[in-house]
Amino acid sequence: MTTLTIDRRAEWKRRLSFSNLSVVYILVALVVFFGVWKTDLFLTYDTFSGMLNQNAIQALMALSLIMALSSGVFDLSIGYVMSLTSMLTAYLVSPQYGNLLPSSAIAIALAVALLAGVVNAIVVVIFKIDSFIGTLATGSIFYSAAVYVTDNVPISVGTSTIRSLGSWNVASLGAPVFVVAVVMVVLWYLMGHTPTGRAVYATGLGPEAARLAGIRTKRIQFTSLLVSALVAGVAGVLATAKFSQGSAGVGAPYLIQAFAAVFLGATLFRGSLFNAVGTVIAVIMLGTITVGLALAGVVQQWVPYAFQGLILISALGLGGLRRRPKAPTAAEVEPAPSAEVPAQPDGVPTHV
Amino acid sequence: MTTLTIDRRAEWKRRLSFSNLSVVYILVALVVFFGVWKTDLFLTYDTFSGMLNQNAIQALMALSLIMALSSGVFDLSIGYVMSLTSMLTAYLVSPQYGNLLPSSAIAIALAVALLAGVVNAIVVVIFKIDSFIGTLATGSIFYSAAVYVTDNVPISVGTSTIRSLGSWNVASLGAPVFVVAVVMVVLWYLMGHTPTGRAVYATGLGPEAARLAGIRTKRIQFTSLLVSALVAGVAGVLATAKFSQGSAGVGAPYLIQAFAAVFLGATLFRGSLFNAVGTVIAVIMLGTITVGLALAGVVQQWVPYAFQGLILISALGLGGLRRRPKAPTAAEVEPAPSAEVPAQPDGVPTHV
Amino acid sequence: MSETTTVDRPIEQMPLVRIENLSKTFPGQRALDQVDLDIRVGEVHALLGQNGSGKSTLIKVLTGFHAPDDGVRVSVDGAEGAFTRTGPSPLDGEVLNVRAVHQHLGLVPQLSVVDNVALCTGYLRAPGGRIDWAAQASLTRELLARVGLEGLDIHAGVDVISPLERTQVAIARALHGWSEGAHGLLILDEPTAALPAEQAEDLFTLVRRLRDTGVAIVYVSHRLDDLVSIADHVTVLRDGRSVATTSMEGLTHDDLVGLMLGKEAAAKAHAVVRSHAVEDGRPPAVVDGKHGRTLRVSGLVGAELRGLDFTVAPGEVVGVTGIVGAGQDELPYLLVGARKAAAGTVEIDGTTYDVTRLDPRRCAGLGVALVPADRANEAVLPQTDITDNITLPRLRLFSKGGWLRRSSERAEAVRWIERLFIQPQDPGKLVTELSGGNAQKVVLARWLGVARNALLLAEPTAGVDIGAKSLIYSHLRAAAAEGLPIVVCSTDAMDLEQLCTRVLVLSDGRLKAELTGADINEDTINHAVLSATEASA
Amino acid sequence: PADSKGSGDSSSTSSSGGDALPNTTGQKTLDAIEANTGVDGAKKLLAMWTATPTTIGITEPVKGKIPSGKKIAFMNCGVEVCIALGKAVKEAATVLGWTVEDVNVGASPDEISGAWNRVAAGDYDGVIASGLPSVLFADAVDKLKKKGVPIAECCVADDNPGITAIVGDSTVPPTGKQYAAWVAADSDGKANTLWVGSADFPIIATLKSNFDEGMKSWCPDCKVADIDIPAAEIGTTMPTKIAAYVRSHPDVNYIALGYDGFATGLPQALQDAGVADKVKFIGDDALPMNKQMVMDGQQGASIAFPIYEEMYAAVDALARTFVGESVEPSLSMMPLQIYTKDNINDPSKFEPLVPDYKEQFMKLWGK
Ligand SMILES: Nc1ncnc2c1ncn2[C@@H]1O[C@H](COP(=O)(O)OP(=O)(O)OP(=O)(O)O)[C@@H](O)[C@H]1O
Ligand SMILES: Nc1ncnc2c1ncn2[C@@H]1O[C@H](COP(=O)(O)OP(=O)(O)OP(=O)(O)O)[C@@H](O)[C@H]1O
Ligand SMILES: O[C@@H]1[C@@H](O)[C@H](O)OC[C@H]1O
Ligand SMILES: [Mg+2]
Ligand SMILES: [Mg+2]
Repeated sequence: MTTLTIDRRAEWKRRLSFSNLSVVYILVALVVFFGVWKTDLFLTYDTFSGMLNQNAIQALMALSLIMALSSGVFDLSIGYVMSLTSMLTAYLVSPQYGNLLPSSAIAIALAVALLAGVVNAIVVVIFKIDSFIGTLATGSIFYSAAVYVTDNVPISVGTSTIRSLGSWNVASLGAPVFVVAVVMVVLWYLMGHTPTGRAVYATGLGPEAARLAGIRTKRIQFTSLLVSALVAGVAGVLATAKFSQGSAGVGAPYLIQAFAAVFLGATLFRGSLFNAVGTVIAVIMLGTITVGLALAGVVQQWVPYAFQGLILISALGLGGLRRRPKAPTAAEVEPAPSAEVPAQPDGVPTHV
Repeated sequence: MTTLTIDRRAEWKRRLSFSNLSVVYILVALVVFFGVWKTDLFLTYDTFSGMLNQNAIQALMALSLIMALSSGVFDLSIGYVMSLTSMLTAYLVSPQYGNLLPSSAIAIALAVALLAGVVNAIVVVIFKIDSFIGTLATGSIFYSAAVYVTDNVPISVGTSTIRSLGSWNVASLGAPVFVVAVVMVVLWYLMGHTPTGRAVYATGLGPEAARLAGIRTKRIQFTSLLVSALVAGVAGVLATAKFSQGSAGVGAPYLIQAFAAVFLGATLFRGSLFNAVGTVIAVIMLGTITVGLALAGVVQQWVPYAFQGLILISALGLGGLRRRPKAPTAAEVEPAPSAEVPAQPDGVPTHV
Repeated sequence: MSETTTVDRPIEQMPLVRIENLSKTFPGQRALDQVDLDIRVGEVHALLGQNGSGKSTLIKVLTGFHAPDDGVRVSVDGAEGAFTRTGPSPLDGEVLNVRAVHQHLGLVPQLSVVDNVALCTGYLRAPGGRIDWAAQASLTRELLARVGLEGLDIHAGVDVISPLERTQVAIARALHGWSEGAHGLLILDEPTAALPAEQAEDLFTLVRRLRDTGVAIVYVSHRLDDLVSIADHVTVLRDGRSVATTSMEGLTHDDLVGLMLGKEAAAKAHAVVRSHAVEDGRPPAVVDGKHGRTLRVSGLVGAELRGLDFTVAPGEVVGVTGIVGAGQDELPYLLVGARKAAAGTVEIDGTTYDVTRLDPRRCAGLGVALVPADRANEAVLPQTDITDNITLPRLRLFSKGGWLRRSSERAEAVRWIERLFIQPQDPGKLVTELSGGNAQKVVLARWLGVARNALLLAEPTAGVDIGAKSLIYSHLRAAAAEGLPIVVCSTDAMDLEQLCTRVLVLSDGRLKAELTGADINEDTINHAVLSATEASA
Repeated sequence: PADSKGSGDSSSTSSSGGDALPNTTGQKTLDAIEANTGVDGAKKLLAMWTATPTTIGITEPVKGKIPSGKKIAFMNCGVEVCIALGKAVKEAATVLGWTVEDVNVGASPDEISGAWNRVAAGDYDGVIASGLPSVLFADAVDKLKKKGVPIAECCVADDNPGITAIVGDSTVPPTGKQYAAWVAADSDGKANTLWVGSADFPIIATLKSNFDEGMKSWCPDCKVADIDIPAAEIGTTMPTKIAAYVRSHPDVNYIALGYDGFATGLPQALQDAGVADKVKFIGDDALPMNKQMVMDGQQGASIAFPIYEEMYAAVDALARTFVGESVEPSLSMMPLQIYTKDNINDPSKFEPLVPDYKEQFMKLWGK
């Protein structure tokens, strides 16, 4: 019993340690900092709900990456998948063009997002093109498609009832916040508490070992790329609903922050594994910097960038993620015909 | 003797094979394609020199990545290093601000670029923060610094004599083209034909094996990050000379194409190793798409993106780069604190 | 395995798994060539063959990792099946349970022990499909206890546990789910490569017990004595062909060598291996006393070592052994500064150095070479060829005026390929496409080229076949004969017996015994390790 | 219908009771700006600018016979505004029997200079461009000048002598005043305005200084603060920052956006921050998005961009060059209008401000 208590205590100490929770501690520090600096402004429900609303789409974009990165593939095309579905949704609901019901438009847009995922999966998993460059290439194609719709002119949703989805809210929290919550919980459950999730991690961390253990790594990477495209597609639909317009440029700006948040989130909880809850916390932490500084009246343009850079480095340096969960290529899973065994025979040493 | 001849023939066959030279063949195909389509416009010295001039800075940015990627680190900050040196150079030569001689301004700007490289190296090699996210963070800081100079207002070089560097040319080829040629040759020699280059590749391919083989992997990664920042800094200086102004936004647009070109270039010649000549050819190939379509009068905005995406996929799918030279993290080089060895400057050098 | 066809033989004699005409072609190489294999219930079926003969490839086909060439016929329990898919084993299913310990263990680094076990055994679910982590944890502990591993932090990543623990985890997870009378196939590919003798014995006991409950077992090892003690049948592979299948009844160690290498080659290997194992006939300490290159270590303290002093005279081969973690595994790394020593000095070629200030680079410059234990991660450079791997620490020697001269590098590689019989004899062959034994020879070549004043080896023959072993031994002896001090840190008693003039036995980081002369034989060494360990426990 | 609505409304907003000023261009407009001071003055001006303008600004006909068959390059930056400009150029060119080729200028400085250099090497008779400072392609401008190819630009401040005409330049100062008139009038002289600029659009600085002048005249007690935000943050953190600024400065009740594109995501950000009801915003260029926002009540007002009139003016400038006349008339002030809820016709696209602009130009061109 005593040892059990001690174990528990040690376990809690580890769980609550700075290196396990650096981002959370930094978030708390930021909240305290801005809270003390601008108490009335900062410590309000408005700030809280505004923060969630403002960062929901960014969070969704970050969440879209979790499965793919965990399974060992980069998906750099998500920004353009978002643009494409945003354009498409607007096009389809706009009285001027498609004039469809929002539900049909959304269904079609998400089907196209899935199709984009299939293209990615074919390029990366079937053609075995390195995911980093491969999804850069497909992204270019998706962007092209988004531009094609109306030659890069943004499309207003006009009077479409999709607007009501954009303005719908509960306790000032809009639809995207709830979508993020759902996606986060699903990913948390799937990745952390189901065999499928564990197989995804195994695929990314040790593709050959995973395959030796009977995991269908190709199928997992294939599916992961569908998921990233689908979630990015949902982000595109929500962006169109929220902003009442679709545009080809809407997605790209989310990409870098999405990667920053996912990697930052991986420092949390699960020892350098990409995870949903950590990712959302990271998005909120990064969002807090922007909002906090702005509320505090800091208008110098350079400040938020410097702040964000320094906070990222502190969180990563003091926190856990020194080693990036490596995202090797699909090719390492199913090597190119010329060398059927991966270059790196095995992560695990054979002998002492 | 007979076997030797046969071997040579096989060797040449391998060397000239599509999978070894896909990008070159595609480049040739593009030139023929556009050459036939728009003979008078396309097959001219003007097109040729214009192509080189227009892609020189892009090529430089791509070349800046070669050593870092080969040694196993991402440098995502190069775009912002370029912005920073561009702003600084303009600030320093501008009669309105620094009013320095171009030579002094360039020296200072490049020193700052090196300093940026040192910051990257400290974050990645000393703090052991994953390079992907670490250089995203430092990039944010460098951008902040670029914005800081004049609060994001572009700076004209005014009457500074740096303009003459910008307009200097030989046979219509501007200074950046010659700089690219020099950097390419240096990198070709260094990476392909010296012990140092071999040590850089070894560091990227098998960091622990390289370390045990007496290669100073940390120092190599450190130096590689200095080189990437320095070359990006040169690009910034040249951009300011060429455009007679510095701006904080100048660097970012080059980043993605730089990565695309380096990865594409790795399909050429050296069995999936990043290399200088392949990279420059890849930049030219990508540039040919833009210029060719423009000369052919294709104005639909979506076309070049679709074209580029498809060509990238073909080049990669048909060519060699299925397996990306993996870019592990600095942490993988120096696995555990217990195995740490202080840098030993006084060792008897066996190599490098 | 949908259709059942009746076979004209009585069920009892029918093999559990029958494979016919199995071939596997890699681009440019046929790794398996029309192999036939019968695996019967209740037997341990050994696969024997040199490095690169196709053993692991055969296993990877059986477990679904590789798809075989067309033309193979397979039947399970008399029912015809097909190798139609890769992924989970094509044999695995309702009829048959297939579990394997793969040659490189097949663990996923960074994932926890719990996960690594569950990936193989399947996860236990709580209602609702959620993983029952608590049950999974107790199952894991239970399985680990069966292989004698208790008190391990099962939530730790397998990349931070010791190599021995990793092997135990890999074995433990393969032992799950074999109930009495279970129809199953257990495949073990060099499971004892990282196991000390004692642990290996325990494993044999477990394997025998499983065999007796009706599990069919396929067993691969280069430790021929293991096979003698555990196998019932043996299939010998040579260059991807099965050249013999026979009962183990009455076969000796030497018979196995003969089967494996062919008569002529066996005789040669035998001669080399046994050349100096004459009762008292240890090789002289100094053959060529030209240089007084004594290696003198004093006060060496590391993470495990707690103070060690020893001297290796020129031409002497000193073995250092103990159980895993006793200190012999970190010793060579400390000496070249690859891991940080807390204190200690080493005298190299007459000069004394502070060990805490050494690093691998400096040591290479001083002519002190370390052949590391973990070939895949510490030695071999992926995506590069044999030449690159051999010349890596000495590139300066092959450059002139700043240019690396590929031709002289190649010449050097060819020299070593010929000296060590590296196969294939192509200096441009990618090193990751070599079999384990040949890769090890490449690594040895790299470091023999560096070692002017001392050669340190960690587990130099792990996973290396007997033929290659004999070659490695003879080269090490030749190096010693030229006056090189050599330290062999190994848990393989055969290495020590064959190579060493003196063996230091460590326990708990301290020197516990020193064996010399006739005491240097496998039995005495194993015994000394055991008693030293027990004494300090 | 919009026209009648607009003019009808303007008289009623005009609380000063004076006669409604006609929405004209040129010196008359400048005089009106000069003459009307104080809040009442602002209201008069607002009434004037919400009415439909009637003249294109250019009055002097082209004397010579404009040659047909000219080949013009339009440097298309690819964003919404540029695409609309391109359409207007084509429409105008068709009237004169010219052809227009779109040239993609791209985004990075190298792409831009590459595109210009290709045009300089091509066989174009004239070039029309928008919004790009010529420092990026000074060499191409030199080449074009040497070849005698005229260049007409809009929407940019540039002093390169190689550029033949910068149309609409004289329209920028009164445009800055339009902001001030609306803010002063709409707030009844009680505005506390946040000006949102971005150094990435140099023209905004001119708008700002004229806004300041206007505020001094029409609302001397009103407060003005400003922030600058990089253009790269449009649609991402820019709206968040603006909303946070408004929250942290509770007195702010007006926002003036240096460019209407900054409104991307702004209504939602203001909503999210709980300040949507206490602040109104105005911007310049009236992108379809903004017109929709104005109609939806999310944006207070939007200053129209006379895209058609300005591109016709650019063509006009080239025409005058071809017949050897001065381009001075083409540089006249363009028509001005402020869109509010009541005078927007079709929010889905850019529209001409002057209903019979085409006829007016055709008359100048002798067509
Ligand atoms: N993926 C692959 N691609 C190409 N060649 C391969 C591949 N895997 C194995 N080989 C080759 O097939 C042959 C058989 O290799 P295998 O690993 O089966 O040998 P092994 O008998 O297990 O050897 P060892 O005793 O060293 O483990 C070797 O020549 C090896 O180089
Ligand atoms: N990947 C894992 N491998 C092994 N054990 C695990 C793993 N994840 C969780 N556990 C164990 O299962 C128990 C529950 O852990 P878990 O993290 O799921 O807690 P939780 O309350 O569900 O928290 P969370 O909100 O993160 O899911 C703990 O004892 C933990 O050690
Ligand atoms: O009138 C135009 C104005 O609306 C736009 O914003 O800038 C250019 C001007 O010519
Ligand atoms: Mg948990
Ligand atoms: Mg094997």
